[in-house]
Amino acid sequence: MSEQPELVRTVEALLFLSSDPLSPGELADATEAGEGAVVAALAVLAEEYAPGLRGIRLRELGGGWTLASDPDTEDAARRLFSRPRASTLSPAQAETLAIVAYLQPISRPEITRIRGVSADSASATLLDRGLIEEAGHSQFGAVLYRTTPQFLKLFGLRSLDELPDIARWDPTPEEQAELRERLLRAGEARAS
Amino acid sequence: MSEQPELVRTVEALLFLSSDPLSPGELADATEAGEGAVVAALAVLAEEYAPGLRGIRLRELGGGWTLASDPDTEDAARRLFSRPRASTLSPAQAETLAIVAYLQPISRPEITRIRGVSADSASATLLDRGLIEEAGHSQFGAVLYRTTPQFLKLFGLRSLDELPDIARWDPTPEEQAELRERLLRAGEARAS
Amino acid sequence: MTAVALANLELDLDVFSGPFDLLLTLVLREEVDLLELQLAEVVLAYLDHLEQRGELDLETATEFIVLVAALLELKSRLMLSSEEQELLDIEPEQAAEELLARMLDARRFRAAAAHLGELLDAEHGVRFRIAPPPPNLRRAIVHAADGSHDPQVLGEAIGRMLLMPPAISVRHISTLRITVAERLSHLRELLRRGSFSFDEAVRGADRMTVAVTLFALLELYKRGEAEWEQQESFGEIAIHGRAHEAPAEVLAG
Repeated sequence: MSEQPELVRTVEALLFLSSDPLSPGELADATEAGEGAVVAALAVLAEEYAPGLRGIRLRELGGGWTLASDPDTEDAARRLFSRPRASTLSPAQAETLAIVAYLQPISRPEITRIRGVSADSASATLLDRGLIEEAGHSQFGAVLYRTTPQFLKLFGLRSLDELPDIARWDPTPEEQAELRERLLRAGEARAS
Repeated sequence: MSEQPELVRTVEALLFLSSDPLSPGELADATEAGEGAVVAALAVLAEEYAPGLRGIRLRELGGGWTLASDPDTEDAARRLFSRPRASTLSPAQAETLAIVAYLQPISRPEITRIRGVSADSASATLLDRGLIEEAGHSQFGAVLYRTTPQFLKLFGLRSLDELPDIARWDPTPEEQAELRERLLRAGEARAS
Repeated sequence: MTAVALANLELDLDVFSGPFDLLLTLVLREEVDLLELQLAEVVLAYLDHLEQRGELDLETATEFIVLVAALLELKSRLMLSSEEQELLDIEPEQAAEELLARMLDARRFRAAAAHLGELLDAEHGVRFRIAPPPPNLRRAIVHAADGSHDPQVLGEAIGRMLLMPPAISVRHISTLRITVAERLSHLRELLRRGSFSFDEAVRGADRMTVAVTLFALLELYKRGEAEWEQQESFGEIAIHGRAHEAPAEVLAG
């Protein structure tokens, strides 16, 4: 393809970056060009991005212009978005979620004690993603967390009873104490 | 412009929709095409989006392919979007990031030892900006850090292999040998 | 081994006068004896320098701290006699290697940091599209994600957190033969006779005894039994009893 004039290239970049439609007036302000020149640039782009030519189209929507994917590509897009994402949980998130899943309801200070580092950002993300939720307050006033029905769905579990038996990963299975107590002890040993 | 084959159009649409770089494998899964065909389609697009032709470029970054704006259009983009693209790094952040990039996975105490001063606030900022992330725990229980795909993307790197050999910044072997000898002589003079 | 950012730090010390980076070079060339150099003076000069400039340059401060810490460590090792070095298993070669490694590391990663800064600058003006998926695709995302997470990761995470960190080995620390109680009664004995200097209290003693005595002195200070003063760094430490009360007799038992 041939080289485009600078204004056409700039308008193209702005349309690409913006998730909302842009009016010729907004484009003129941003490019510091006249509105007539912007309309001419949009005409060049409309031809480039005419339906059927490429995977992206230029569309006029509610008085503004926007780039959008061609509807023909929707099946592939659906497969792309529905693929199980490789790195869904960070180690901090996995640890925080595991603590909530096995010990619920559990307060944030306790999670922090077990992890040895603050769990604030991890628990905020998990709340955000609907994997955990608040479950009242402890006797000391700290917010308690539990997992959500959404958590069970995403992990393919019918109920919490189906959580994997941790014996397989237990480094010292001979220990008799309760899981909560053992996790707290190990966490405090790590933090000290 | 002429009509592109369907696979090229679909790949273009997926690149447009995805906010993360996509690998040929991911594109092949989504398009249900062979990886070879996807690589060929990417080559066609790379030519279309070659630097200087349009306002958008195709870049290979962080293990995949992604569309990005041409830097020439930055002035207009800054006028349109009030948020600046990305702030620069403070010297402490840049140093901490460099240590993580070269020695990953590495724990915070190790970073502190190398820098000679605490890296707590710098690493918190880098975590916050998504440039580094937690990567499990060391055998002593300290949190380990590694760089993220976002780091590669923002620093224009295809992979960590593109970072130059750290030895590049060492003094010449002669300088080093001379320095070592001086230090040794000083030590021996004291010990005798 | 020049420290470019610190080149402006001018020093006027007993054994040396000139810029800091020159001092560093001279120390490494043995033209200035590290044992005669009072590092406290260097730190004070740096603080003056900071005050004059009225701003804290983090990069320079970091560099300064790394270098002074390295010098301090080397100097403290130089101050040990050779048999005591054996005790601590530190060879002069090792000290020199460590200082060299520390300096090379600091230099390497500062250069690498500068390189990353250049990479980031080169990407200036490159923006990526950040847009939510179109509405017709959003439903697909949530729907297909069911069962996409493996519950095994939760078990693994718990296993990781159950791991007790290994106990810290203390085998390399030699057994204390001197006890704090012994040194406490020694100091109290001296206090009963009046004021004395720390040097007097540890005359002829070995290094471990000196350390334990200092610890005992801190204990006396904490209990309000003694006070001490030091006019200048490395000067004599004068120790006095607390005039207004005399608990020493009571607590000594």
